[in-house]
Amino acid sequence: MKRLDWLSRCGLICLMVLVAAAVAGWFGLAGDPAAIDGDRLRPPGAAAWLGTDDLGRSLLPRLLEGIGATLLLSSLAVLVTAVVSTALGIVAGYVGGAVNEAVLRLVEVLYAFPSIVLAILVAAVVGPGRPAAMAAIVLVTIPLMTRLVRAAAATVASRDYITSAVVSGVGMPTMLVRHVLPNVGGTIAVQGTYALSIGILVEGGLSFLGLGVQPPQASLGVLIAQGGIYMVAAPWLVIAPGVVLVLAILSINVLGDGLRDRLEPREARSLT
Amino acid sequence: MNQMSIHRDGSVEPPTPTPTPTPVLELDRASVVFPSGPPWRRRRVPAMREVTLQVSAGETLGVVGESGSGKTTTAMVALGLRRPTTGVVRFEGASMPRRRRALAGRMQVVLQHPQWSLDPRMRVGRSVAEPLVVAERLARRAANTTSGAINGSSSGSITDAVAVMLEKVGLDASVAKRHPHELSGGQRQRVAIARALITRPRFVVFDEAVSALDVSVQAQILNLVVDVQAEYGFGALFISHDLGAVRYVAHRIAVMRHGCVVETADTETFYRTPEHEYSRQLLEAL
Amino acid sequence: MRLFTWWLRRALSGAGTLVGVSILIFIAVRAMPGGFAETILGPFATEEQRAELAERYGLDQSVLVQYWNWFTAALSGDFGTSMVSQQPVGAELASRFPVTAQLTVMAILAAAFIGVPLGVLAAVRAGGPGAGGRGAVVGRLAGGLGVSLPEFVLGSIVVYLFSRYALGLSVGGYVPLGDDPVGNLRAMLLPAAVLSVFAISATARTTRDAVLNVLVEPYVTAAVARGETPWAVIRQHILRNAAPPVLVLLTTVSAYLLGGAIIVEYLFNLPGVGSYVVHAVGRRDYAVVQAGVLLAAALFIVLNVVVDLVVGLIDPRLGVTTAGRRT
Amino acid sequence: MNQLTPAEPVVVARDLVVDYLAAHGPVRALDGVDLAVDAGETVGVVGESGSGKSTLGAALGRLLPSRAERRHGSMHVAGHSVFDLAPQPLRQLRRDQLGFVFQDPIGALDPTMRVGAQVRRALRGRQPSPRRSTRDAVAALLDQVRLRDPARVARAYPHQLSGGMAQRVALAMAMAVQPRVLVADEPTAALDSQVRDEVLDTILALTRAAGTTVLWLSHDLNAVARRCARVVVMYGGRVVEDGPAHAVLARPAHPYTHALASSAPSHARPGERLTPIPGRPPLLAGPAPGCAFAERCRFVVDRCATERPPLARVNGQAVLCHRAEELRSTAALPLPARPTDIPAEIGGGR
Repeated sequence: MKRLDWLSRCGLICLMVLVAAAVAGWFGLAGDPAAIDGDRLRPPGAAAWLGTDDLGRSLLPRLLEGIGATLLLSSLAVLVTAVVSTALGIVAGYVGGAVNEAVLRLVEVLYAFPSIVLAILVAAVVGPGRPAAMAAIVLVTIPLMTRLVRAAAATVASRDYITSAVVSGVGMPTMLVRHVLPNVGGTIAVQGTYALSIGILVEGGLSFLGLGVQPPQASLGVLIAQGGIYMVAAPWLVIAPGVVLVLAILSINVLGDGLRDRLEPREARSLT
Repeated sequence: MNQMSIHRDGSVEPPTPTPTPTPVLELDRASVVFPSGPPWRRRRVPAMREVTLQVSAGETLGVVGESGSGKTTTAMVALGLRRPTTGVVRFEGASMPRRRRALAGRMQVVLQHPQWSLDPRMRVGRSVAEPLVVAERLARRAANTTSGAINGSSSGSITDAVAVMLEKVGLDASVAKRHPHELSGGQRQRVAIARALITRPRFVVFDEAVSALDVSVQAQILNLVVDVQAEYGFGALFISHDLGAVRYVAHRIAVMRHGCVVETADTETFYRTPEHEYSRQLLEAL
Repeated sequence: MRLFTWWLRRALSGAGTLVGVSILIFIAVRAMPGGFAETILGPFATEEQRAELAERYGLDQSVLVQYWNWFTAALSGDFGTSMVSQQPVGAELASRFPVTAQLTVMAILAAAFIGVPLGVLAAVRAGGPGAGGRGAVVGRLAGGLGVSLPEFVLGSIVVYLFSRYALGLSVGGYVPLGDDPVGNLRAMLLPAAVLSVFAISATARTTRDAVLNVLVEPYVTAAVARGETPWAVIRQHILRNAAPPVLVLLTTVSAYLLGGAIIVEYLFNLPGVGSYVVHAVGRRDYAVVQAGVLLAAALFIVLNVVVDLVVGLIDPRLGVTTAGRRT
Repeated sequence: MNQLTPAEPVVVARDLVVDYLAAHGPVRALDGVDLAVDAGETVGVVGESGSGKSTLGAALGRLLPSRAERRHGSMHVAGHSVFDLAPQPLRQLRRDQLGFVFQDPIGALDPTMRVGAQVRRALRGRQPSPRRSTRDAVAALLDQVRLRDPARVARAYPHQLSGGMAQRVALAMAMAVQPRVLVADEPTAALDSQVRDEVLDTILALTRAAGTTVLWLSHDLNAVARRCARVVVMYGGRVVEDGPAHAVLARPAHPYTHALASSAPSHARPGERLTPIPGRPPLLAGPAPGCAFAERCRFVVDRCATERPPLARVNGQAVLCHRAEELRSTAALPLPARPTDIPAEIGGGR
């Protein structure tokens, strides 16, 4: 088994640290996120490591809560996407014909919406809140992931081992589960990773616009939106969640790149 | 044990299989036409034109032709993976069943690309066992719906069958525990042959089965094909662009060009003077 | 001719997608929980208000007719009336669209003129001596950072820096391009720059991948073997062959930018379509939301069809229908 | 341009060692190749995939992929040490002295460019005679490779050509500069057998007329021997046998050559059983400790595995085998499978 390169491993470690932080926050190790414990808009210092917000709440526990909320929400949404996209993509790619055509059409329609625009439509219909954010992530990531899983499944379907399994009388469900699914697993892993970073981005953007997660619930997007109001007086309120958000997306992207390079190594050529 | 290989060893006379009343597989003026172009200007591209072939039990029919001659389409039609646009395919005297799975285990195929002939995510043993497992499951299901249950083989006996089959194709039984990427191209084609033969099929298609192998490995696999065919007595369709390889394993040879069979003759003829001009060209190019 | 029929098919398929998109938008708004009238008028509406609403939207007609009326009206630029301002949505969109368009075009130009060369450079360097060294890691990290920097984070920080410290450019103070080009550019430079970061990085990454794919093609080896200079190989062979995937990506990026523009407009207080639509969502002004979303999707679809035409002109193999046979 | 005396070989490889860097460590592609080719010779280089023949061909123009690394030795082409040239002189060498024809004919042409434009690029820098326009020069060049209707071919895009036509175009581009050396890497492997002969005829006729040295890389010993005066057999990254075609084919001096010839199905007689070579070609991680063929060889002795065989001369052939002399004297390597079907015409080409 080839291993990930060091940059991707850094990404993985970074991600695990964020998850650990979220879990720590959840158990209240950094204090109560709702507790008002001092001056308002106090800069970072010994009492509150990341300073306090406009209500005098310490930022650190709120940040940890936000990380947890964002990661959990995005992961759940991507899980839904992964299941739906894998099912659609594998069936369309393997069966081909009219099914393929129908799935492609559906995906095409969803794909035609710019991601934030689609998220806004969802928020308009469902009403701002956590369900809207989740539904938006699912709808934004489904076309991206279904396309690639479908393409991978179509490639697998043309392989010799599939033909010989058909000749041996292997039925469709067995074929999809035993042969096609394991062989598109790499694509699912890579695209799922990218979908997670898109999910975090969409949640952040939507919440930032006030259409996603609603305060007093915390999420990274909410923290950035709320902090933005006091930007000039208390920049730490934006910078801390902003850095964490960027770090999360970056480490997931780097991890995805590493996974992809491992699954599809490419050869470079010199022009001299 | 094998009448056929006695013929093959050293005798200059062409091995003639005992003629059977009904061929294992028969194509009767089968044609395949692919639609092409936009819906409003649909063109029809013929891939097979009135192809008539017969393969008897214990006989290898070689099909030779360039790329685009329709030989792979012929294979797909013979395997029941594609219905001919016109014409008839008969397997053991009866026309192809509507549901292909009714033939499970009685017909197998060995394909070209060694790196894709086996599912890369499956251990070799499971790949080899798969056709047997499927065939037994289907047989059990059929038995359940009609009469009572029949005793299927236990997993132990399947493991044994796999080991026997692997040894038959010249591999160690321990290969079953490995993944395809741990094997060489020649070994993978051996496994593919073991997988094809584990259900004792009546008919096997070899579609360019040695073409992607190294020259020095090709001969191993060709000899293996000759040996297992002689031992198991299945009817075989051996398809290749390489007349040398086809001539070596086949009893009769059909030459395809532009979707048509231009000549069918005993292998002997293809060592001397084939009738059709195109066949002669192929012979000269060797 | 072949190219034309191929492109015509792509265009028809684009039209089909547009219809699908419009149906989805229509259904989404009509099928909201609580019913359309309820959602718009709220629970305390009078019978009169209900009747008036039903008449205005043709709610008494069949859904198909309602859809047809809405869609054909939308195609002719009539997007109905805003619930909040009681003004025609079409006129408001038309006056706001130039801002969004200018923002997006500026970012796309930056992507094309900065992102593409960076991507080509990265790919060619990856094949050259010292590949996989520190430079490659820095490049990978920089590219990764670019696509991981959401507009609302970067934008917030930029807004903070430029409002806190006198850095020459001010935040806000939008003037139309026609009135005062210099003032307009001064106001648009920061938002466009914020928007460009993602576009440049995403373009550079895809360009790099596309060029790497071309670099392993035999005709590149053949050109090198003929003694062509690296620059000649890049110009003559690599750019042309890597162009199709890059162009396709640029359309995707512009779609993304239309979305990103919403956030940037909101953040920098620009009078564009994005901020209009975002505020409309908060006010449950559905005619505006419908129109804005439809406009964005339609733009993306049209852009796709245009790019298909360009790609078809670059790559003569497209449009050649191949018989579906494997031999 | 020509600083060489006719006697000096135009291609000289000396103990050339090339590794490919893979994720799991280096793979040795060339394990010390020694080869000298005189001007005007037509040499068939025979080997299976992994034998190193393509790496050798690429090394002639230093066209190795970036993960390949020369570890040792040298390659001289027309008097220039290829691996020591600066980029500019290297390009000059490729442009003026070398021509390449690759396996995938259509892939070797840029799909987005008309054939005529590509040929014109190959002609660029050449001085067409002042009376003729470039268009005529392109047509003349395409005519030279026996393409019917050169004007139509020039207007076509590569995907509109058949494999045979595309390979002729590639040949025209390679020969546009009248190179001193043409490297043809499996030029007909992707072609149908009918056009194969015609394309080979064209290549050989054209190079003979231009006095170009040809290195034809192929996996098909018999096809090569039929047309080349000299055959070089490669195995495990080394030249294991080198000699006149008729001698190599009729009396192979290396056990590998012998085994390869007797395992080719196209030369089995009716009813005769092939003698396959057991095992598979080696994958070297470093220098082979002994003979790379040792583990598949019928005639293996102890030292084959531990001692690299020195160059031996047997008949007219140069052989890398410890037992070359001995095997010849005991006549252990006759070719029973090849009776009389190669008369004197061998080696003469056509």
